[in-house]
Amino acid sequence: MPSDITFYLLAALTLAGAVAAMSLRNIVHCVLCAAGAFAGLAGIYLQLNAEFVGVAQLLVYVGAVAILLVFTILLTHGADVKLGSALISSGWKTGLAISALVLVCLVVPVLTSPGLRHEAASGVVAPMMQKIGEQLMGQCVLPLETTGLLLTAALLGAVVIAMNDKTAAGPKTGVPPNHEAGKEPGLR
Amino acid sequence: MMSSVIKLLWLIPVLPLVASGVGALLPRPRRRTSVALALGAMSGSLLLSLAAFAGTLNSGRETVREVFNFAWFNFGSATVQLGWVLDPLSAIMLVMVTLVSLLIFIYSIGYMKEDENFTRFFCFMGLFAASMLGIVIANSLLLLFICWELVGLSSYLLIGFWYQKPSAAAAAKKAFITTRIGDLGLLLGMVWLYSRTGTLIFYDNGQGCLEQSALSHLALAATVGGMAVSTAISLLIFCGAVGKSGQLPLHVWLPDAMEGPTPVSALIHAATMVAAGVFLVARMYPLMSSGVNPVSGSTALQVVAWVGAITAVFAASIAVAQNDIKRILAYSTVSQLGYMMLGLGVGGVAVGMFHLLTHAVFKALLFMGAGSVIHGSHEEQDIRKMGALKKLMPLTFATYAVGMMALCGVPLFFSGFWSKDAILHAARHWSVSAVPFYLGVFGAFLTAFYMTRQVCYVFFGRRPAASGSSRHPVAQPHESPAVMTVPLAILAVLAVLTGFFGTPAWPWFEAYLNGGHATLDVGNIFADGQMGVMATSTVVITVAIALSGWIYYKAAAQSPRQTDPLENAQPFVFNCLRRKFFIDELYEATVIRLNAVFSRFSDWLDRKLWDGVVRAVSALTVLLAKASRGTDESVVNRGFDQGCEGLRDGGKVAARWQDGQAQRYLRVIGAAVGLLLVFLIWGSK
Amino acid sequence: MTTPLSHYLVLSALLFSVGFAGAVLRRNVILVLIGIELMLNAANLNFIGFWRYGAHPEALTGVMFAIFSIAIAAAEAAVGLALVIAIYRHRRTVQVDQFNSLKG
Amino acid sequence: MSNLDQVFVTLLHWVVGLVPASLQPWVSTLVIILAIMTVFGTCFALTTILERKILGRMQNRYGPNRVGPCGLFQPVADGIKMLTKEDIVPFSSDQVVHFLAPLVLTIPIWLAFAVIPFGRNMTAIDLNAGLLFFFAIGSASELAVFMAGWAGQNKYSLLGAMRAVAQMISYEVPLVLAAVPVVMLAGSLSLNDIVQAQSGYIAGGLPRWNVLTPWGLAAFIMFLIAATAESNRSPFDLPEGESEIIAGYLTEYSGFKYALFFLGEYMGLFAITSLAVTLFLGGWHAPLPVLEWLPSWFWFGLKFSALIFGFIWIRATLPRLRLDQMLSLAWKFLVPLALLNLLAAAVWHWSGQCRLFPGSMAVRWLVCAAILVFPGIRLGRSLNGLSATPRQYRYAK
Repeated sequence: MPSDITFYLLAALTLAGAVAAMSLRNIVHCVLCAAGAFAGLAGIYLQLNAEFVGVAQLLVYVGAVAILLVFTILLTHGADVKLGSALISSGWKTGLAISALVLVCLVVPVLTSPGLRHEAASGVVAPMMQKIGEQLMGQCVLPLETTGLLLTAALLGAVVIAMNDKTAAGPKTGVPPNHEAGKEPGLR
Repeated sequence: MMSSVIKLLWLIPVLPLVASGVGALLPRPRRRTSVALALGAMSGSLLLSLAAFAGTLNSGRETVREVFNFAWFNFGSATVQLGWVLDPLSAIMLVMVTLVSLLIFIYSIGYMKEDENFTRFFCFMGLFAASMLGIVIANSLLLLFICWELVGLSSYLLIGFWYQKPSAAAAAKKAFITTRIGDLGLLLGMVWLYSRTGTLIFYDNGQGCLEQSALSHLALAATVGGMAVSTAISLLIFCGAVGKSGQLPLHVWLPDAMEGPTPVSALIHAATMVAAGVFLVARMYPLMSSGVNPVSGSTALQVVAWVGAITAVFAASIAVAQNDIKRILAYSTVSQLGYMMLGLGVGGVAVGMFHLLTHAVFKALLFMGAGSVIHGSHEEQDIRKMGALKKLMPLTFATYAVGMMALCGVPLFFSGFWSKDAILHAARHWSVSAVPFYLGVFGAFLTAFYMTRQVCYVFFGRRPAASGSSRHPVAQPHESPAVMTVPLAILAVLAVLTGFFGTPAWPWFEAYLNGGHATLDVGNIFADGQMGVMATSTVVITVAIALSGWIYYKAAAQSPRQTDPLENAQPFVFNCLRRKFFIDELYEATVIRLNAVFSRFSDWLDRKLWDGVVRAVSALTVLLAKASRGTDESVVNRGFDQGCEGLRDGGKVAARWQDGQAQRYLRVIGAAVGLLLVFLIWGSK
Repeated sequence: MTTPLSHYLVLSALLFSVGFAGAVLRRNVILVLIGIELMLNAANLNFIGFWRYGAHPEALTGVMFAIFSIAIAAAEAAVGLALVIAIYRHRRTVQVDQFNSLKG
Repeated sequence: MSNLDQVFVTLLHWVVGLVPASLQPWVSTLVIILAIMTVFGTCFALTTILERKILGRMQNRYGPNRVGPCGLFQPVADGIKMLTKEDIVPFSSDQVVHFLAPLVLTIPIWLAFAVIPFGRNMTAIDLNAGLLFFFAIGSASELAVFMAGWAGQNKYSLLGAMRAVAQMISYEVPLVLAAVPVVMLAGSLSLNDIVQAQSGYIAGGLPRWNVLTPWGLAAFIMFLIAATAESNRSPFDLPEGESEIIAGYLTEYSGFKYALFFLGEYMGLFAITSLAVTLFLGGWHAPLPVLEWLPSWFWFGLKFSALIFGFIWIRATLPRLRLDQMLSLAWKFLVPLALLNLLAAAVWHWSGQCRLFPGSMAVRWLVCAAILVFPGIRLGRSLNGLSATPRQYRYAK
């Protein structure tokens, strides 16, 4: 019984966060609501006994992505959005209609399809972490390695793209070239 | 020795040719060099001719003939050959032409002294002599034809020597064109002959066209009209002779040719060129005489005879009514040529050629005499204005008298008598008909008549009072200088001597020509009717001289010359004769007008028809061009532009969807996914 | 009675459509990225849902898939945001509408 | 002895027993929560006063001794002061975020305590991914710090927040990497298992604590450095940097919210220290077999307070680091060394199996130590190189 309540609670939290993230005017609030939604989702994963995924979700989304979003907002002055500028892009009616269409396409089959099993699986596999570790190193070792490679590439790429080119800025900023400020993005 | 001469034979025509060529390059003032050149060349040729003549003389064998042929050029399989021949006929002609030319050259030095175109005169005379000699030695009808044309050209140049005078220019043109008409016949004959026999060489050891094999072949072949091919060809060739020698239909140019200077008339229109026609007939005699019945001579020879007889009488009658001293001599030449043709026609080559030789000598003499008379009386040519020159120009009168008597055929001493007698004799015995004989006799009568008239008017009687012409103050006529009178004297002597070669008593000339041996036999004179013929001619001539002398001696005596007594007697006939039977007007009316009409018609044709056609074609092309531009403009360009326009609009429409709005793309994807799902889930049920 | 799978699926559909609507409608590019993240999470939720209620929970495929998708989503977010910063530096704007230089 | 050790556990069961079955799970969690909060709450209070007293003593002065005997009631005074002070919220600030910031900071920290084994069977929730849970919760605090800095809408607080976030992110990596060898050797992410792995004694004398292994010692040192940075203390307290940017992201807070931040900070410290204890100092195991009779939680508490004293000691001695020094230390010294440590741990683990010759244990120790020491010196010297370059000052435009 408690699980139902927690599920509804978490679901409500997540949905509220998501809707808020998409509709608030102040972008920082949006990001925070999004972080809330991600946390809610992590909770749902935990509730579904997928601890590792839940914790990973927490660690990745709430910890890293949210911070990244916030940094981007600060870097791009997105925060001080001019008042009066349209919140939603023009022609939002069609957009809403399409998303409604998508919603209907997803929900209706779920509700009507008979084949869904409604009862939870029997006892959860005990040593979940152990199993995941074996899977990672066993069957999915290739994806693991490629993901590692991908993450490194993404990291370097992001840094290169986002780095304001010192050369263009010229020596006047006085920052010694070899004194790379690490992750601390140049504030401007 | 004989063969060596034949090799040098070609030098005879070439020497004067070279002289005239070099003379042509000389500037006008170099008079002496041109004369020297001309005389030197002529004397060289004379010497060579004498050598050649000597060569032919002492052979004594049967008719001797030296031939030298060479291939001029070849085209395809056929080759064109030229060559020259040395036989009695050409030898005697060579001597005659070179001798007479030399004498006339000397005479013209004096006569042309005042003329400023002196060098040009001698250049043309050299050209003429060369081409005449070329005709004589030619062994090929082609070479003969080439020289024939050159002779025509030089006659044109010499007649039109004083081209400032329009009448001289007109006369030159008239001479050239008329002879050209005759040459057309000659050309056709030549071509026909070549096509038939395949060669134009006369004597080519058997192969020549005048040799028996070709002649027999020609005689047998018949033309369309049934006439033998040989006859047709010879008639065509005779046309050339008619043109050149001024026979009846084509004689009109000869009297007008008197416009040229007198030495020219003497050389060309008396002795040589006009004789070329007769020589041609003589050269082609084997062809001409290869008729069906050898007795009466072939039809061609009959034609020659008749034409000759008629021309003789016709020309003689006109000469009676002429007042210009040179025109009288011109018409006498025409009639004497008629006699030669008659001689050839009835008597054969020897008779004709003998008269040709004698005539050349005394006619040259007469012309040069007339020349010195004109020279003396300061360019006065009308005999009615002359008179009493007997005492003023005694030498000229003497030589002129000898010439007159030779021409009239005064018996015994004068060459004319013997040569004319031979012709009349031959005519007398002509089997075909006796008419030519009577025509001949009547011609002789007329000849004697007009010559006496001329002499009376010119030398006897009294000079008309003070007829001084405007330019010169009245100057007494004076004797010509020695350079002119010496040739006169020489010719006078020759006029007498040449007669004795062909007398019946000692027919050397005929023997020489026919290759036989002449024996002196006075008895011949009385043989087969010779005596009769001689007697009739003597009577006729004496009657004519007496009559003419009687009439005109009185007429000449009256100082203001009245009209011609004959005119008083028969005004219509006399006028008709004086107007030359209106032949010129006849030609004018017929041929020339026809020509004018034809030219006008062709002009109209060209202007209207062809020009029209050309203009039509150009208009058509312009139209075509316009049409193609029109279609190109409208159909192609506009059509193409339309197509591009459509394409660009389509592109614009498509571009509108590609506006870089990421969210629009996302919507599209969403919609597509939705529809896809809908289709997959419910569509497939 | 544990909550039926359909609830989870409905929740994920809702999440997905909200994310999609956000991505489609909002003008600020950062919010578009957040929308995309939401959509990804909705997909993960489905994975885990089906793994949990699937026939073979021991197969762990759902979980593995979710793990890797989270990792990649993180990389994607990083690069996306770097791009946004770069674009901002050149265009001084984060409005998605203005990023239309690749217009056709 | 076991009952002393399990005194709290039995207490818990007794309380839970009072409640009807249906509510029992709820009640047990509530009791545990209450227990943790009270224990660490008092610990917070004590630490504030102790820290100030020890700092004073180290700086050759007494420290607060007015309130209560030797100043023991100073925390109460502070607490009252905090509560009574007016809670000023700047006008232009972002009300919601301003209010939420302290909450978002402290709540995850309390959650972190759920997985730590205080004693034998004294773990709130025994997640088998406990360590990972702990780190996930730790990472949430950065967001809170940012919210705090952002809410004030003033340049200084934002600057401070940025520095804090950068520092925490930079040091999270070495923190996790330092913990990885422990997990590798223990074979499990669950903290109980890790503690279990450190039980037992070598030759009856030395306990099998990770800290006594070469890689363990290095990892422990790195963990401590990262931990101080993670909790914004002493050498790494750039965010508050009193002298430069007033109170960093805390400038806009006063009254109770400031107290909460303060609480959150100390709770972060306690959580990290307790994790260090469980990972490296053998959790609640006694150092010697002889001392086994003392209760497990006693040992945990002893080690815990020892570490706290260490932190305070460090705070008293080391000067503040510059921003670039701090970051380069993280990225150019700690991270490479941590990665190397992985290698050393692998060698240690592999060489553990082969007992070729008697002295193998000592040789093994030396080899692993060598792997770490020489590169460490090399990296350290390179760090010095950095500071050797003349510092170029960037003047405000």
